[in-house]
Amino acid sequence: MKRKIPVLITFVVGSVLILSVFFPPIETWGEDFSIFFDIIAVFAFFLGGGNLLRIHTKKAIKRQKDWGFSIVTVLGFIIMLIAGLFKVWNDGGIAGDVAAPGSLFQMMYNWIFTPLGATMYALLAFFVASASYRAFRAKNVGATILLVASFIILLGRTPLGTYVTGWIPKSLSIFNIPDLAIWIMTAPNLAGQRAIMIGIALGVVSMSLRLILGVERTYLGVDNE
Amino acid sequence: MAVTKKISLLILAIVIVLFAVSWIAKTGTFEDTGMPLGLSVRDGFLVTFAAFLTLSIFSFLYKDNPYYKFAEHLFVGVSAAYWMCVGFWSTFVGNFIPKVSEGLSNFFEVPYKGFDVFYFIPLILGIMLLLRMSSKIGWISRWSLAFIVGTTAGLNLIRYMRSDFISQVSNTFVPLVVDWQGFGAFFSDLSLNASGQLIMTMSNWVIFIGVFCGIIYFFFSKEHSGFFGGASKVGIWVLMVTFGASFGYTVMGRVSLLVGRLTFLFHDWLGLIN
Amino acid sequence: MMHKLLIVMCLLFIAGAGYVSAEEIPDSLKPALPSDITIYPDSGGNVAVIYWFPSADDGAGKNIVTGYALYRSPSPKGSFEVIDTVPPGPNRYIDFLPIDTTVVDSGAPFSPAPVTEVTLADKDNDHGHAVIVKWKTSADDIAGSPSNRVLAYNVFRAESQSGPYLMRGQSASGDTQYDDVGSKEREARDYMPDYTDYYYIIRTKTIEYHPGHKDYFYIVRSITDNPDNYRETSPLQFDGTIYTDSQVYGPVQCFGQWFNSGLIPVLIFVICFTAITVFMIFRARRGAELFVRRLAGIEAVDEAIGRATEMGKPILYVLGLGTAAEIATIASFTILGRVAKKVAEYQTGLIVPCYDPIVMTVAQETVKASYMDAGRPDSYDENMVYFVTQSQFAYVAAVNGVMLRELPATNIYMGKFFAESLILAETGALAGSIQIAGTDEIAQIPFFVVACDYTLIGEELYAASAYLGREPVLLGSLKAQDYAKAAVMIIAIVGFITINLNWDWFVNLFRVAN
Amino acid sequence: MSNLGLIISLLIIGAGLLWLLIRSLQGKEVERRIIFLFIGLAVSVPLLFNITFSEKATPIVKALYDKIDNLPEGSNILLSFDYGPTMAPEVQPMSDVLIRHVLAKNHHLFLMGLWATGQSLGAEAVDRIIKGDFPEKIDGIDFVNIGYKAGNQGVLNVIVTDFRKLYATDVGGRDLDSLPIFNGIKSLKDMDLLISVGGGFPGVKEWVQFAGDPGNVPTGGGSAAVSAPLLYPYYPRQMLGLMGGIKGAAEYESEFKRHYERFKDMPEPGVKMMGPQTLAHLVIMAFIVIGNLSYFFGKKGKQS
Repeated sequence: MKRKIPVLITFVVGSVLILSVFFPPIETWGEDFSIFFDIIAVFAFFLGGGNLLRIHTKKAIKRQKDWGFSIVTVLGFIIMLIAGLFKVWNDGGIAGDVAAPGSLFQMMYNWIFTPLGATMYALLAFFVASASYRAFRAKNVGATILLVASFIILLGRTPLGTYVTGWIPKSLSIFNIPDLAIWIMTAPNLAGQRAIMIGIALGVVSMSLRLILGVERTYLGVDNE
Repeated sequence: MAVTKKISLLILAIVIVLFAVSWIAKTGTFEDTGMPLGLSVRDGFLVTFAAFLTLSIFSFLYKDNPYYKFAEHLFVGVSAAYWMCVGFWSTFVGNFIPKVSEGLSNFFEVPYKGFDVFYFIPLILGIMLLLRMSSKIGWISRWSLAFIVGTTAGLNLIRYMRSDFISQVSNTFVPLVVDWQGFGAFFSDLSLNASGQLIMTMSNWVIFIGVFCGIIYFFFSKEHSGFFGGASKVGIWVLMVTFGASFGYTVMGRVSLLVGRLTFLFHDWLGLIN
Repeated sequence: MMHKLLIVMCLLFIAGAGYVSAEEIPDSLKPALPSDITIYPDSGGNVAVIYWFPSADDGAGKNIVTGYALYRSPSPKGSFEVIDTVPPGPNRYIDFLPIDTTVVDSGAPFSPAPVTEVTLADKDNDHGHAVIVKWKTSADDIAGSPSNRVLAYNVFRAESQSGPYLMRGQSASGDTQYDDVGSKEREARDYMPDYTDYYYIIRTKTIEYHPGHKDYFYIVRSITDNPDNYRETSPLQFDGTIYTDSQVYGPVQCFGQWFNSGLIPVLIFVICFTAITVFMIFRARRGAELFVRRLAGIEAVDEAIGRATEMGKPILYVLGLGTAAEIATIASFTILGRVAKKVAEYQTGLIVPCYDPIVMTVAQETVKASYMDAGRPDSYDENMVYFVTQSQFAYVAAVNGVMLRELPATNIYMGKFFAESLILAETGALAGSIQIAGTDEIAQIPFFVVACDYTLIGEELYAASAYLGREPVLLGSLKAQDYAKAAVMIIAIVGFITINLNWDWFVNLFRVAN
Repeated sequence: MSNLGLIISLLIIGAGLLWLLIRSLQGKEVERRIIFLFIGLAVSVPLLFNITFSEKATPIVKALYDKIDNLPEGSNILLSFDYGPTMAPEVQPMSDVLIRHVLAKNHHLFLMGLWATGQSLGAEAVDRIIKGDFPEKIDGIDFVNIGYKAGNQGVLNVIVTDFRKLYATDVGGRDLDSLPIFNGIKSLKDMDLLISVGGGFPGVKEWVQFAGDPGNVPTGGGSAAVSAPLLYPYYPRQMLGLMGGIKGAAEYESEFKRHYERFKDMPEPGVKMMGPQTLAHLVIMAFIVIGNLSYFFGKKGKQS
């Protein structure tokens, strides 16, 4: 009972959505169900926020390692939540845009959220360098191909490629590094992408089918029935 | 132990002093632009604080440290609340309330769009999800999971079949020889544009064989040996070109991000460049 | 000590941030605007018809609209003069334009030829509520030529032959078709019921003016009892150029089709694939031996768990940034289930930080189930699976912290990953962990391939969940996938041949209509 | 003065790399933090001393440029801001130059976003570019920003048939029907060109799959470099052109400036950013070489 009904729900919902694509009278159900999913996700925020608060307050109360930082998390969370839900300093009142200019919410977004996110993202510049140093080594055929392809593309993305191979006549321009880089991007790269894409499409279709047919159901967990 | 503690206190002192100096200096700069004192103090603080957070994250590259921990924990708290608020206002108040309750619509001052009984489905499923917190009837939350998974499976099956699978397969139907104009013309032009038939023809062959061998690599129910093994080896090489090329191509974007952050530090904060 | 100072700084920020200023009537208290405002000429251009649908606050909502004021000006930035105030309710106002009669009309006035051969038909393959209007362009429409004097066609529709006709939309000169798509919602403003007679007029608009005629701009204002409390539109253009109306065409009715025949190729593929899958699953159930090749990344998982046990360090399992509505995430749950079971058997630690609350829910369920399966329900700890935040980089910052502080022996990344893939994998490498990754996000596979020890590429991620289960039904569906791949290759070869022989019909089979 | 600084910094980078190269010949590995330091230098130096190079448009960028240039005046072009502030440094130059180009050609410009963050970025672009460079353009007549709705590709699913089902108003709260620019615009199908600028999910791919394909509307894009190769398979059949990464932006900027005299002094963040790019790429390539050298020499050392 606890397990059969969910499997049945998945089957019915999945099949109906597949059929809805082919039948104009119900073709908008896909849209409606997408909106439903977003609404359910809002309820789930409570689960997430609750879990976050529970873990960090527990850490702070029990004075576990780094407990002080947990207080920072809790404070940041509560202040941002109040700023957003009550629209603190928002000129528009309750109907105003939650991120209206001048509101506390927008201020915290601009001066805490944004710089932190952008900086985390910017760390990637350092990591691509350390990863290429560590991993691009001609250890075997596959690794060498990986190395050469990326080296040509790197060259092609700089004016250096043009300086080194700019003398090549137009009729042989494929040996010109920037052109070669584009060719790699549009031919072999495309082939690889497409093979992966077709594979993924089949994988998704097959996995979806397994879910709808109820043969794959780890996501439901088990119970003691 | 005592020494490291002293050093970290010393560093903290330096950070606090620098922070204060920057706050005062930035307040001064903002005031010079004619901003009232109150606002200048506020913006001076905000810019300094953002710079402090930026540098705290960068300090992670050296090693884990309390400043990174502070930034990390603050980020987690603020961002979790950010998405909760956005979800609440845009989805819950924006899409849900106007379909179920006129009173609440008026309260939140959003236009009421007429009662729609179907919108009780997500409401019920959402509440079921919350019932997880009870250990007795927590199992009922699986119904909403089943609904979500069913929706996903149904939508994805058709979408991938239609857009990725059928389109990509039909894109592989490429002419074997492009625009044939005789051998002389064929071999004399090795350029990458509309006139270079050899390269275009070669591209088509590479794409066709590449996709073919790539798919063979993904065969699961056949041992990779003999012809199959050879083809799947070519397949993995094609994939390696793809990975190498994608990696090399991405470096540029990653460097741009760093440029953005350094511009913030050099321009917005320190005022070194314009 | 350090903690407290940092907290003080945090509070200082909040204190320093306050600043409030507001004196006007808040936007939220102002009345809503009327909607569907259309303005077009009539009576040979001597009058402007202004049509609107009442404001949401007219007789409903806040119910404060006491009427609408109309303003007119010859320029959008000029001074608008009030022309009239009308009571609430739906309205169609006719404004007599101040035509300058002193200008003498020299010569015969230009008048474009009307469109001809108008055909009206229900739109195919849809849910109804739409009519396709086609016409032969005006004889004066020389589209593409710089001397073309025809600007556009306006499509008007009415429910009775005598009107009133309301403007539905516009097509550019040279166009011969307008899809008049209405709403199927009964309460929607442009609800277009099926099985109702519709009549159409197509107006040919030019770029020229009769002498004395010109464009005007209108502002419509929702007014209330308080003269300071109103809301008005931005200036709306009235186009005063010369036009010619076609004769009335119709009636036509629209209706829905029950089946979208344009999608038949997709349907065929779905049916074939489902049939093969079901067939293979049945065969597998009856005990057919199915071979599945080795997946290095998955075999490495067991090894890595052993290693973690020896080292006495935990395993970090990252489900990625996908929601529970992502197939990759669902595949990852299966792998997590397997990992958790091994972990429970070996009594190793497991850390699962989650990005999405629903994913967290499912992951808790999965891990708990695995611990029960392994016969160790007592070792299950709710805190193994926890929520971090639903923000990409904050999540990464936190997971990075976990990697450097807990120093897990193995990091497993399975699911949807975006830009954070390399940040995670490089930090993991820095911490000296063995790393196993799998994602179907094509752009991120290269980073995992470069920085991790083992990577499941795309489809392998889905296959892994079937492979791990080792259940015949799952292996059966893998086999079906392989048959589909073989079919793809055959189709590709046939397509390759047919396109070189210029047989377009085969290629066209793969064109999916809408 | 700045030349002196430039020369000294380049010398430091060069000498440092040379030293690492010599060490690598002895089979020694480079520590991670040293690599980080070099990347930091390679990016800061061109920023502080302002080095730029001019670009030429590649066909895939040119295709998008030509489409906008060749559409008749008054065409409806939709630009979607599908990115957040974190990605802005890379893709904002694209949306900037696109806005300039579209308005310079007197097309109608519709702005929206599939990312929550896109709404304010769109509004910010209006303030910065349109109010600055095109003061004569009127909000609601020549351009409009309808903002963000949650739902990712689900939004596209809806507005490909009807804007008004999700969007009642623009970001200013004005009813869509009250805006002249929306006259005769019902859904995405009424657009002449859709452009998504972004680099994650949802992004150009979703626009192609859920709007361009089903609606039969030409679709182009600007994408962060990371996801651009992933989009090539859609080119040219399902996606007419693409700016890939900052280089794509720089190419578009150069192309636009070459043809529009009026904008020859406009800021060109894309072109400007190519300076640090070049140096950073060189440093990374140097490290790949160094890594391989130390791999081979280090291995030899162990074997002997």
